[in-house]
Amino acid sequence: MAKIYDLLVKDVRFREGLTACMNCGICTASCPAAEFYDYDPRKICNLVQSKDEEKIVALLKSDTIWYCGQCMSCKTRCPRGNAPALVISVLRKLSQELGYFTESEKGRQQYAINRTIGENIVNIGYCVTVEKIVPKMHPEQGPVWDWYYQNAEEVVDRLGGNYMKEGPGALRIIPKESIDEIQKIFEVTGGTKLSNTIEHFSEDKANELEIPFNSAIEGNDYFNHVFTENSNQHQK
Amino acid sequence: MSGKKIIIIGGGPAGLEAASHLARQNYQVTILEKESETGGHIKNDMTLFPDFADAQEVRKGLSDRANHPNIELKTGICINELVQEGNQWRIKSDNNEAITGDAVLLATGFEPFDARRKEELGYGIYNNIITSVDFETKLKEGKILTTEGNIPQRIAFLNCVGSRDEKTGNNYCSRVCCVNGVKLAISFKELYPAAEAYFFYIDMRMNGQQYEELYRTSQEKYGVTYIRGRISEAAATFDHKIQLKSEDTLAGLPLKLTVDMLVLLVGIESSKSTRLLAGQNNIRGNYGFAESLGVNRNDYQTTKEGLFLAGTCKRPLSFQETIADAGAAAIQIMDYLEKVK
Amino acid sequence: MKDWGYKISIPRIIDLDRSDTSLYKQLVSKVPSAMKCIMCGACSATCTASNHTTFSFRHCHILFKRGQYSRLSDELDKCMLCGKCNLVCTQGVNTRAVISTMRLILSDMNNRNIAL
Amino acid sequence: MNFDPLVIPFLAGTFFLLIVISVKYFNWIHKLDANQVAAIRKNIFSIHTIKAINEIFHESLLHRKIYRKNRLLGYMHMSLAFGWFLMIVVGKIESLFYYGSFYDRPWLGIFFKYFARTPHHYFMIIPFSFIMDLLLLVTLSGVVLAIFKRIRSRSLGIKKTTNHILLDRIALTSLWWIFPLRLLAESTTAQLTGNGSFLTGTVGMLMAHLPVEHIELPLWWAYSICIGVFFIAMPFSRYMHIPTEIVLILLRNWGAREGEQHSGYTDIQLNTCSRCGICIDACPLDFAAQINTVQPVYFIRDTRYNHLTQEVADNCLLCGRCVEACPVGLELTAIRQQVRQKAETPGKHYFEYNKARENTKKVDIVYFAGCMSHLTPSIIISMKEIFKQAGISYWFMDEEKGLCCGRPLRQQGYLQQSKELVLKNTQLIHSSGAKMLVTSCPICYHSFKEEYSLDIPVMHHSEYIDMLMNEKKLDLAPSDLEMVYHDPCELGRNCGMYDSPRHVLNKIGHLTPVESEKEKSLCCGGSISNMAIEYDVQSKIRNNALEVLTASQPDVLVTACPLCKKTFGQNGKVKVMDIAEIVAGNIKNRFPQII
Amino acid sequence: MGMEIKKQYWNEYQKEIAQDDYFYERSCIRQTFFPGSEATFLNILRDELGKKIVDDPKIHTCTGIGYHSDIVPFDTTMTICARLFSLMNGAGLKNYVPSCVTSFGIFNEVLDTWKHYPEELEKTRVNLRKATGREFEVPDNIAHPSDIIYNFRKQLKLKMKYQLVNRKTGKPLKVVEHIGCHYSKIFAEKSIGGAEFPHVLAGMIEEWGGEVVDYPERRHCCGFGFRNYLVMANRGYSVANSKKKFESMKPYKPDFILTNCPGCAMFMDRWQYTIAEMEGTTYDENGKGIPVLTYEEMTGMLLGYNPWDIGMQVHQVQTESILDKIGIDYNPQDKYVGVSGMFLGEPEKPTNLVV
Repeated sequence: MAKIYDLLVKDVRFREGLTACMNCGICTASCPAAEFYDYDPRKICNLVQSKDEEKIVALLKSDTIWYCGQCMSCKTRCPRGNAPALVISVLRKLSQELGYFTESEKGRQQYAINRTIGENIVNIGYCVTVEKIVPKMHPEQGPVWDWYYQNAEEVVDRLGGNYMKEGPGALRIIPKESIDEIQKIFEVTGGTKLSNTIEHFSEDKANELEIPFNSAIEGNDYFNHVFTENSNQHQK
Repeated sequence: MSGKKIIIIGGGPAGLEAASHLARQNYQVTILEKESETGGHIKNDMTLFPDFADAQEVRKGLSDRANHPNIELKTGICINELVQEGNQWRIKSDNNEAITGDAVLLATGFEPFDARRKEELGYGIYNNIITSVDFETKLKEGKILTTEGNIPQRIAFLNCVGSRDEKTGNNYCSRVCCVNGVKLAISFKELYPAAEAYFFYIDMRMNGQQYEELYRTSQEKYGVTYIRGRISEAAATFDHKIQLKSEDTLAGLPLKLTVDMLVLLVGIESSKSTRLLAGQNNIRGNYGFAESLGVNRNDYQTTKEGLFLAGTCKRPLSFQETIADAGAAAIQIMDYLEKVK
Repeated sequence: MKDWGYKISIPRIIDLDRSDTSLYKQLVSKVPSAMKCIMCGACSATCTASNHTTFSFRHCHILFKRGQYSRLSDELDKCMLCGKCNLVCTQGVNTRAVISTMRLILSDMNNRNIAL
Repeated sequence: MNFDPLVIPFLAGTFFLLIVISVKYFNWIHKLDANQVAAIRKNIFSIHTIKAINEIFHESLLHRKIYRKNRLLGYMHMSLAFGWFLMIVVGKIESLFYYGSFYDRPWLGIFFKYFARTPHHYFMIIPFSFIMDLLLLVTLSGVVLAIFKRIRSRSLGIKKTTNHILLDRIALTSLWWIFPLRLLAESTTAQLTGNGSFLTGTVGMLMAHLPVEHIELPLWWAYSICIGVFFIAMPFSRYMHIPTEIVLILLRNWGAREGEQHSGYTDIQLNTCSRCGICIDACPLDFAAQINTVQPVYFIRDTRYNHLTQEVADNCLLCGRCVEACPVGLELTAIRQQVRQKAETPGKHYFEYNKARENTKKVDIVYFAGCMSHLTPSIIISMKEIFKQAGISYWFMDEEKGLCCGRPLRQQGYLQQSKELVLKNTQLIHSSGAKMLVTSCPICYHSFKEEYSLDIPVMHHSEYIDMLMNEKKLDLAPSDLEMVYHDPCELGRNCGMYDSPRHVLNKIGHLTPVESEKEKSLCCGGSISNMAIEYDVQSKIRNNALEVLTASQPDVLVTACPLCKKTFGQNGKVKVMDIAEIVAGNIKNRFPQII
Repeated sequence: MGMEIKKQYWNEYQKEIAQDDYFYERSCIRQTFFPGSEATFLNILRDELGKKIVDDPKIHTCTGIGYHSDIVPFDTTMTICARLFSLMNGAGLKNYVPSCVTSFGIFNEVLDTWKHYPEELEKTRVNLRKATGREFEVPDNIAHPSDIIYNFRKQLKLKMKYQLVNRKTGKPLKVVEHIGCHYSKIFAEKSIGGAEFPHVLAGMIEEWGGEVVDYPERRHCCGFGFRNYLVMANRGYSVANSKKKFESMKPYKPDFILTNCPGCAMFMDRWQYTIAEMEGTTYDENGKGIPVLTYEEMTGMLLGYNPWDIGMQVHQVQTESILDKIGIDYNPQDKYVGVSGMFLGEPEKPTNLVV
């Protein structure tokens, strides 16, 4: 197997994201995740630039890389022009490709995201729509959302939308032609492959953990497990 | 012996020191200073590191030595052209006065980094965020007070402002900010022993005699708290304090601190006139500093015969280094003038 | 009461506006050489305990200095007091005394149920 | 007439003393720990008791130990203790002769001259009063010396005397006054009744011109009061050592020893300290670093009166020089360690994290370098070489991922944690299947010997090398090296190993003896037992020791402890080597030499 | 204080913004949570400013959320963007206007990558061709709708019926602006005013009579953090970051929060509700919370549009307080009426948050 580090360097975002780090910690200082998680972008950059295979593998299997919120504040401030958040994206990509992501609680969540956002994108051409924000799964959306959710078409259309109908406007149905092209693009560019990879490793993990797993979301215990599991061990 | 004439551009420490050496060897020296007074940046200083020597006393010593029959001093004169004609050098000033000489010493010094270029640090936008230069001025006035007129109970010094920073285009280390910052922190604690002083740094580069000791004294005797980490942003709080965010990279944890005053230890940049004159003579090096034949080959001569360099027009130097540098440059000039007939 | 499925996270940041660093003054009064520490980490490098764990004198020291006591007690217990750190310390910090004193101060706080 | 109110102070004092002492002793005996009781039960009716009595006579009365150390000081103590003791005994016999009855009033002996005013009706008066005067003279000479010692201690070979508490001063003064007053009182009586001898008689005559009949009674009162005051003060002052030492000597001979916890035996030891202050001069902290408030005399006192500070408890090198010097042989180090004890979480496993690995191959010995040796790699290299040359197969137990021996924790009072390490190491050593354990660190060595109960012998490498040489497994080439040897505290005083290293070194080069070596050897200052002092103080102690060690300008200062080597090495003024290095460098038919 | 310096920054960070002929890309989140805002923006451009802007039904997500939660590879995202560009080319336009700040960031990132790594551009062309047979050209200009409104703020002011002024006191309303990290933090030079003192919203507020409130955590992320919201178990992080901002802005007593990014608008609204319900805390005096508006809503409101037509009723933190302060008259009966003119009933009342 190729050296992990070489795999990282293959990705332009990695080359863009990390030249020599001087360990000043400015990224961590401006990082929202560092404040609430046992997370330190500086340490990650330092670890990665150490090229220590063993350590990098451990990192890919850890919760650590999944804490980042991708706000990119680190990129703005780094005095060496690095972008730790980009490095994270590449680490995550690798963790998924190598199936390491299922080793950590936060990593396993990729399954849930893939089953929601991932499927939305290729099936309806939206990341989210009203009907996908099910109040049960989004208690914080509050009563106004419940009202909105129940009267979606009435409200959306009053607000100039075109709720799940042909033609332009907010929340219209995205034409089949577009959907087909999206799906083709996903196949050609590895999007589908990644999705399947996540699916595949997650199923293995589910079996390993002996948690029932099925292709639907409803009544899929593994989905609920990764969607809600929180060890609360994410702060030191 | 010789009536050879040397023009020194810049009446700062380097210029004055070189001039006094040359004058004593019976060379005719003309010092051109853009400001109304000589002394350069130490005019603004209260003390000099690492021994807290009285800056104004030192400055007086310099100008006294440069007060010599062979030295002609022209102040308030701004150069906008420097050209070589044969083995003569001609200088045109903004009032079109032309001055010629056999050799020219570029001693055009440096400019402190303009802290406004680090937006996230809020200099000029929020009250009570000042630079080391402002701080030194306040020291000279004898008191450090917040805009609200109070004694700061908590002060923070931030190192490497405009140095070691790709975002400002300055990848180099300004070399003096560390020790100067320590000096300022000590001076502050001398004034207000009860107040707390914090010092944010990446590395403490105590690369000079007595520097490291000064650093240690500031910890042991004055209780300055050093935090290894770079401040990512400064913001004013509702009660007119400054909120700072950094990582304590030694603890590996993000750190928040609210202070009454933030001092930015600004780095050293090439001065406008250095950039201009070095540019005109194709000796403009990195970051707009003037380029010698090489730090190891000959750090005083340039590719232009008769055009010499001294002091911080070349790169960041401490005061004492500048003085030594100027002396060496003077000798090189004499050698040169001996050779050319 | 509504089931949210999560709790609002608590910051883990070192908040020097809140955290109480007075214990460090106590430490320094007992072991003055603590102030000489330049956090070079030579102690951690030679440490017998860190042969086995991530225990680090340097790290414990900085956490204590910054008032991060809650993270500390268990770490300190890992020290074997073997004294190698004392010998390698270039600054003459009485490292074992620092460790031991930190332990005593903290256990004293616990005994008096002072929340750390 | 054989009663007079003037005996009341004396009687009051005596009864008070007897009551207090018996109460105290009852408590202490009651508080003895199991081992001590067992030991006593075992030995109380045995030859040990005779030995004890003999020792009591020699030490409590004659103060032989002190005498051996310093004649004048010895004489002072003896004259006071033994002199007074005899005066009481002889006085009793005298009164017995005079009144013919043994069970006569107890005070008559003490105030004999006062009551026995009609001397001429019995013939023994001359010899008796002669003896009594002689004894009084002897005792007085002791008093004079004592006073002189207070003023000019150096003349009695003592550099520093103890700073005493008020109670001690009262007791001391009253004690000093007893004998002069007795002289004066007896002299006046002698002048009036003629029952004096060469001393009292003469002094009496000198007082002839005074109104002796008026001053006689007040003098006897003063005498009685002084005794009374002294007796009342005694149980609370340093003078409690007079009776308590006797108890201690008995218990010690019966095999009682200090335990891990404070016990009645500890109290007895605390009360046996006479605060003579001999330990002050023995303590390097005093003579090398001018720290003179923490020595055993003060430490014991503060512990006894329950105002011990952590500073005093912690500030000790545990070098053992004081133990060696103490005239009453107190177990000072043991008591130090008791008071240093820290609270620990019962049942907690502190070092679960340890990854120490077991031995896999078959070996002759286990080699345990010790943490400190890892900072002096030359020692380890040398030992490996020695093993190689001697053809010994070994398991390097702490080559990496080793554990500490546990002594440092123990010294600082973390017993539970120390034991945890001891257990783990013991298990590793036993599982190794080796025949012997060799260590390069005297600290570990002491620990293995005292705190471990291993089923294989333990040797320090100096001892081990000596053995290899005797077994002809190692042949050393003589050289013309001028060497001095420093006895590490833990190896020398604390484990009694003085000869092996010297024996080895003498094979290699010329070993010059140094002042204060062996039992008296100085601490290098690096002691891990003292966490209270910082580097500057350590350096003072180190430099002071180096002065003494390098007086003969040797080529090399040899020691047998990585810590001593490192500590001395830091000074850099002399070449310091471990015995193992010297040996490895001088093994025959080997080159190049390390030196 | 410091105004002149801020101005200096703003002048440094001025970008070129196309004057007309835009290709509009809708935002998943905007459409879902604030469809009215997008409609309002289109109306403003078309009716108020008479600009041409195409709303092509064929457009679709840029995959941004999927990309930043790492279930969509960069190659895929680049190619999806490429398709959107080719749709723009198809409409014969050169000026791309992504409604979503995440998209805005994605497009800038993609273009920047193509600039520095031409091979990536080539790869994308090949991919798109292979998948769809399409070709594409990169746009001349990418601007966020907020950039455009900022750009025309002076013209719009002339048409405005109201100002950001408290009618009773005559004082300007205090407005907290939240820029949305991906608008300026990835490529400061692609924003107006830069990452530290962005001017895009501040400019509108000041121009229209309001007062911008600066506060310590102004630059802090709203806490969305993609996967940190998408997965329920992680939401504690998301809400905690918003909370940090609210606590920091509270002492300044802002009249409302103005947001640039669809996500931020929703989160800063919903998290106030959540915190109120979980901990009973609100960040204003009367327990109602600080209203949150999108810049489109604010513009529409000042232009005198019916607040219930631009979607001010779909906020959980009620927005009437702003209308009252400015003195905009509105019909409460109309608030919960659907497109059919039918009354849809009222949402339930929260336990703690006052509505």
